[in-house]
Amino acid sequence: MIPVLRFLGGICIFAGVFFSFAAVVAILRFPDVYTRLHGGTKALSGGAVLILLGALPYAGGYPGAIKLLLIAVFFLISNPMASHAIARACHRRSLAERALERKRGERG
Amino acid sequence: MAIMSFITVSLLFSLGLFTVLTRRNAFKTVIGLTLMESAVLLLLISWAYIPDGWAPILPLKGGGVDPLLHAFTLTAIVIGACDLALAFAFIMKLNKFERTVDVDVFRRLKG
Amino acid sequence: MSEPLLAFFYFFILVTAFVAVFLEDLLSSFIALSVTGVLMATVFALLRAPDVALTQAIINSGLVTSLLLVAYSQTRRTPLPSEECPECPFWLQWPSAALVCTLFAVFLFRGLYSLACVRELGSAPAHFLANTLEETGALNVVAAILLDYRAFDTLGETTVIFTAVSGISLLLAGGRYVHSGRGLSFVVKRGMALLTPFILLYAASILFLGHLTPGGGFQGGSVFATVAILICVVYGTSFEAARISPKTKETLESGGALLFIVVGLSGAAWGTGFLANLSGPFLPGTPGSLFSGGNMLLLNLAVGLKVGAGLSSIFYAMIKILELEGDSWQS
Amino acid sequence: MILLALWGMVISGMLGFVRVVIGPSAADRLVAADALSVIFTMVLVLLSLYIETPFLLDVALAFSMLSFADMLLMAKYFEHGELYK
Repeated sequence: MIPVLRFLGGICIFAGVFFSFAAVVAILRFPDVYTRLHGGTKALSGGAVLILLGALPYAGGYPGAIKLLLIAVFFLISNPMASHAIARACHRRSLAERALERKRGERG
Repeated sequence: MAIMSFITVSLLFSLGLFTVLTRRNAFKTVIGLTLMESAVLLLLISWAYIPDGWAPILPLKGGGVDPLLHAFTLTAIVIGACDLALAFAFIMKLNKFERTVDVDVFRRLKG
Repeated sequence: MSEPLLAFFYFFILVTAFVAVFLEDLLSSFIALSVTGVLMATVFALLRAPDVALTQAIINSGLVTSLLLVAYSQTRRTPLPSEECPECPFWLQWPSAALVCTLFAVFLFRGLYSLACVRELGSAPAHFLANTLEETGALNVVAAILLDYRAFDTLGETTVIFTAVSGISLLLAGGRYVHSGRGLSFVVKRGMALLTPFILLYAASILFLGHLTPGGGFQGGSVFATVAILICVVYGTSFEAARISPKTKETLESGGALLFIVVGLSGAAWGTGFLANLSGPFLPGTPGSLFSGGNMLLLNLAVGLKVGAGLSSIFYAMIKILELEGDSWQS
Repeated sequence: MILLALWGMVISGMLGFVRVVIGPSAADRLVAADALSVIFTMVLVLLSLYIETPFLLDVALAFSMLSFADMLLMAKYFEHGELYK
């Protein structure tokens, strides 16, 4: 049972690493902020949760496994919140800067 | 391994020193101080490491690393954070009078 | 122990430090600096120092960033004039500094190289590793050193924190608080309401299990301070001032100091000395349970109260407006 | 095997840091920092499996919480230009 679980866990971990790598490539290659945010956060959340689930058989006993599950649940709640806050901040900031530019253009 | 740590520590410390000497922005000076502090912490921890040692939490599964230096480093980190806060308070207070963060302008402190 | 991994981490630390120094945009150098701190924490973890790694990760990513951002947003930065200094020729500026720093690095490495030898434990660390369980009843040797063998040092350290808090309050006295309830968006507010109890519970577990696992008073107190800062940022200052008033923070901080002193004096009253643990009035308990390690639980609580209240009142002193006019869109 | 995954995550971190360096605007750097915080939490988790020290999961949990706090602070600064409102 344990070797099978470890094999499945290894597959999960490598899938997670692949997703994280894809997310980083998206951050590097996509053209503007919002697409980068889109590529980065979703793939990275999925990859992180996959890695945490795959690490369960390797954790060595249930205290470690519970901590891993806690990290996974925390990620599932907090990561979308953080990316929402960042996206909103980028949007508001660009709106404010555009308004400032327009005011400057009217003045001079 | 020890040689690698020593090279990193000396490079990191002199990079912090270079920042403190040449940058005119006060925040950059604080960044340089932080880098120098990190170099010292890295030196202590890499000096505490013993090959094939385990983390100093009982029960040990073998030989342990040096716990005394870990305690010193812990104290140093907390005091470093207080230092940093005090430095920021000084920058904010000076900025209230001079309206800039240029260290070259803060000449009035000269006695 | 994987040497190539450690070498790569060292290289990465140097790269991030270089970027933090030489990037023009300050916000980006703050991000690079926090990456440097995280990498330091990872290297500490790789070098088998989980306590130090926990402290570095907490202090670096919670407190230093918030203090940096507050100080950065509270300062007015008129652009620096880059005129040539007449009495200071070009070669006396960064080339000579680079020369001095290179020489310094070479000599520092030479001095450290002469230290390199086969490391063995000294007598005092070997004694700590062998006898901590009998002499203190704690499992975490670092916490035992901080709170039992060298508890007087910890008292001095809390005094340093107290001095920093009073110095900052003195320096930034006379400002005006802005009471505002704007905060962040609705999603973040509701999500924080879901997450805050868990973060607080985890901080309490770091604090109270400090003698069994990595953690302790400093780390738990720093997480408490970060939660207070986060509440202030997410819900606005008026909410934070209503829930956790500065008066409460003062009381908590003084209460922590008082608890430390009382625990110390109880050992003196027993007749064995200031801050005596198992030789004093405290019981060892069963090793591995919550109530073990004598007075360590009480001392962790005292240090945690002191650090948490102290660091959050530092933040509260720094968010005061020092000058009334001025726009906030400078960057 | 864990070591291989660890190398993969560390190299992802290095590539993500490239965006912090070259990012044309501060918003790009913020996005890259958000990604880097997740990646380094994963590095800590895999490291704790690799050196068989379960206490390091504590470090990973604390770091995931505090990097989330970090991101909220930076987003607030970026949105309003200050932290105190």
